[in-house]
Amino acid sequence: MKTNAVEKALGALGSAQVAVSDHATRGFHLNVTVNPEEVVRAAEVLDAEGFFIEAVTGVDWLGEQEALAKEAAKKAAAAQKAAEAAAAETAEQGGGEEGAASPPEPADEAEAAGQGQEPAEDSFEVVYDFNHFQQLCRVTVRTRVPRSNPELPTISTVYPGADWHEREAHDFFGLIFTGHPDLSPLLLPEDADFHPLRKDYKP
Amino acid sequence: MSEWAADPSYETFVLNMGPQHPATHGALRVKLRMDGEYIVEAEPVLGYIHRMHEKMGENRTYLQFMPNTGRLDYLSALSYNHGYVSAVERAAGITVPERAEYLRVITVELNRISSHLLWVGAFVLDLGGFTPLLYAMDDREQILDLLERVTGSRLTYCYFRFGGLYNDVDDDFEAGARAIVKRMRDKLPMYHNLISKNIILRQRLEGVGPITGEMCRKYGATGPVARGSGIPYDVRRHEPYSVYPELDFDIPVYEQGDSMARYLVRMDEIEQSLRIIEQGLDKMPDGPVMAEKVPKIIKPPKGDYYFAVEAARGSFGVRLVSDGTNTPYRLKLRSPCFSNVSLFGEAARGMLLADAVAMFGSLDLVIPDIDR
Amino acid sequence: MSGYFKEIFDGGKSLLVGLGITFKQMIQPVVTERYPRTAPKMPPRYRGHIDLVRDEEGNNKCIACGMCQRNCPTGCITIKGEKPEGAKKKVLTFYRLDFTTCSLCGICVESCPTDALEFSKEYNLAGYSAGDFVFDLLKRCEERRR
Amino acid sequence: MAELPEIFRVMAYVGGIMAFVGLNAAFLVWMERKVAGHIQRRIGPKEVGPFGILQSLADGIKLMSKQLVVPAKADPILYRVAPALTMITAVMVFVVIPFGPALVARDINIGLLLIFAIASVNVLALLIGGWGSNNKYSVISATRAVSQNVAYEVPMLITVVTMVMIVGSMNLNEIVGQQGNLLQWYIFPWNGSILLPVAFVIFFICSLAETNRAPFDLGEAESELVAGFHTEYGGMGFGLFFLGEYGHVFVGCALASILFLGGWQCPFGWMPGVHWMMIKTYLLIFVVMWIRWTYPRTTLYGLLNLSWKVMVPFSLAVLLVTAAMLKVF
Repeated sequence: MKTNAVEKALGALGSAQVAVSDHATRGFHLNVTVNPEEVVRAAEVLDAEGFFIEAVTGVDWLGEQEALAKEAAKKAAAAQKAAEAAAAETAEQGGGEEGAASPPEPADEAEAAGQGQEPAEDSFEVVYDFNHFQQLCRVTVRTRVPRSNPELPTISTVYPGADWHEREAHDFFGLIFTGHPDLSPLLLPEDADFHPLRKDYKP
Repeated sequence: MSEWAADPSYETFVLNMGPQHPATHGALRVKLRMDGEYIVEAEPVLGYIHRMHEKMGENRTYLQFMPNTGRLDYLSALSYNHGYVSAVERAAGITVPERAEYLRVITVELNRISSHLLWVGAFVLDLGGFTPLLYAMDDREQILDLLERVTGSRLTYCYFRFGGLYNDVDDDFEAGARAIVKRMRDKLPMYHNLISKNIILRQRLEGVGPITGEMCRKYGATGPVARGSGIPYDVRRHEPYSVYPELDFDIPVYEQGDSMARYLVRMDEIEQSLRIIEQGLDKMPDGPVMAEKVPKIIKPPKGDYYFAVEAARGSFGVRLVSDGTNTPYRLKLRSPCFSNVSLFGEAARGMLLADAVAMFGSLDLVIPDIDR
Repeated sequence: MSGYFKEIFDGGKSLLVGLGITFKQMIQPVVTERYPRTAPKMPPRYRGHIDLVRDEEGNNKCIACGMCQRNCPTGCITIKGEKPEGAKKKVLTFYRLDFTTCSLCGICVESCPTDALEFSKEYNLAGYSAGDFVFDLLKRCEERRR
Repeated sequence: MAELPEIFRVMAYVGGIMAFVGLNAAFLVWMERKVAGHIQRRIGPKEVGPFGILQSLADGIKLMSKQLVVPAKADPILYRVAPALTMITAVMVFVVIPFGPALVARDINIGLLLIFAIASVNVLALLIGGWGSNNKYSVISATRAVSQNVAYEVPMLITVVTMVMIVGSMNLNEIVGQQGNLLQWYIFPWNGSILLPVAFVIFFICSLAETNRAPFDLGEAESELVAGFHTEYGGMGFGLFFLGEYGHVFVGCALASILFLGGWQCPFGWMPGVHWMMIKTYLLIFVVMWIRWTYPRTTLYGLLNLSWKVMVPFSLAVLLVTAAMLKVF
């Protein structure tokens, strides 16, 4: 089947983590995450396998890292409360075993880790959809690009069709595709400097 | 013929086809650098009818976004309803009763025939023949009347709901649909004699605007445009959804890749849709049209989902990123016409203006679907 | 050389066949529906702008709960209602529909708990200004009662 | 009563022709919309006057009431001359057309030559109009119209030469005079040469192309060139182009009926008269309209191929065969 042939080929890329997902529930067969620099390599591999470009788009994960950090902190706090309750309980029974002492430590590290360094930088997720005309195999290639400088190489050299998709992604998210022939606004007016699909976009 | 147009001393002029032009069927502008009547370089300019549906998707609940799907490609709005509804059903894990799926397929195929009919009329109008447009509109009117009796609207439908349909069909829907199938079957030979076999039209279309399979692959062109260039890709067969696997119909594919091939693909598709409707009407079971316990507020679990449907113009895909709340986190609408028109720049190089208009018509573009 | 004549002959034949078809169509009766003279009848499920349902005595069934106002994707419904003392349910005092932004999706009709809304069969809604399309459904409901 | 001086006769004919061209255009506008309507299973004009007769009058008034806008960068002289020129050529040609046995403005013995000399000036009007209005679409359509008319002038003249060879004179009245009843019409092969029906078909197709009608309306191709050479014209400028076009259509069909269908001759030979001429010409005009609403438009190269590769060889064949047959019989 085409999927495992592609899976091996994409696996060869340095940073690619290839995960097979169930088409019935998710809609795509292969879920590949690569580093931004590897995107052109991935496109070339898929081009060699005869895939056609379906869509290129972005997702703005603003506030994701904070949510993760808060979650981690909440989990840590819950774990710590549970540990104190366990310690109080053993204290009541008068048993003096040391066993109870151990659980609180992991809670502290998680907590310490939680507030220690400031949460990782938010990112855009750029999603490439490829599909195959003959065999049914939809491959979704994802990359994460930091919000501060959303730069990644263009694949319009491999797929000319992606030229417009990338211009549209640039319109909506401000993603800068290096090496793109003409990154002027496609759907927005010529002088548009706003990016509507960013979560922090205020009309 | 336009090699020597490359050196700057040779003077070419820029002709604006659009945004208000009879051949573009909507607000799409094509900047043509012309050398006499030959096109040196063509660049479609988009955005004249851009409404940012994807941002609307992010601040509306799942049900509230339903009317927007009918406004994308208003000629085959039911396919877009079907795509969006199925995507959310896949995300939320709702199963649709058999009867509802059959009714969805029948109304979508009726909508596909009405879209192809309007396209045939407008396409031959672009080539100068005025009369077939009126015959096509006359037949299309029957389909619109039938769908109006069922769904309540004629063009921008909002008939499907998550888990089924807004309401069941009335009892003379089946008789109406069968009458349409019979009427279309009698009328198709007339269209072929009047249009397909006409020598003037054949000379206008054969060999005009060749698109190779490789170009379709590089630009992601799907639907009749790809099937006209020898690529047997049809989402109904390739990625079966709804009840299409139980229906037996074949996919018309032509090898030549010129405007005539794309025209013949659409005409054959009308016949195939008639077959689907007939089989659908025969196999349609009774029963409920709405799944039982569909939650009032749809909150699909976190994660991203993709669902593709075969609209009249190609594969319409919905990429839904949900964060568990009642509004989508990100809603990407993959529109077929966007990719189909992106290959016009490369395909129209070196063509005559009249042939470029013929090829433009054969791509069957709906501009709101391109601009979203 | 024979291809040359054959092509001309086939071409000529296809042209004559085309003429035959248009002549046959010309003889058949005309299909135009003379709209101003014969008003078309709208099917029962036709989606005109929404209207308040009137029960037998002619007053509406609306309890001013605001469900339709909240669910409308384009926010074209504004409702005011108040609870007369003694009565359990609120009574509708003001119902404004801005039909210019309504997309006829039917979510309001669907989500109304007391089925107080239905689609009217109005289709010729020509007007000179956008104001003509802002309907006060309560007033319409009373007018129809008299 | 005494023979009135010549000036009255000329005045009467000039008035008659001007009135006829105006009325003919008005009638053809109404007829075209009715024919198009019924071919497309709709009614056509119905509201203005009984059966919509006054529709063309209403159009005329609308066109006249429109402001004559001259585009800023358009060439002032050429822009104004072009519509007048099409009208002039359309009207001048009527001088030699024999409507009835005695009903002809000036019976010149080189009537046919005069018609074709004036008709070819019409192309000049299209070119001037297209170039004068300084609009890219018009320039393209003007160049197309010129190459189209040149391409179709050649076969048309060759068929006319064969007709003159058969008849022996270019005087239109004489041509009609020699065609008595139905059997002597020149459309039938036994009247001159066996290829006469082919000559009629070629002549008819070329007259379509001459007047930019039906499948050859590349001059004003709506879907590509918006409105061709009369894109920049509004009001009576456009009206004159319209009148001119219908004038030329009438002349083309009148010529076809004179040369091949025996002008004002009656098929059964009893009282010939202007009514027969009208019936035949308007029947041919009906066919022109019928063709227009059936076929799509050809491309420029398709049109030129048709002319140089099919029309010209066939008309030459007709010429040679006729010459041979005239020599033999």
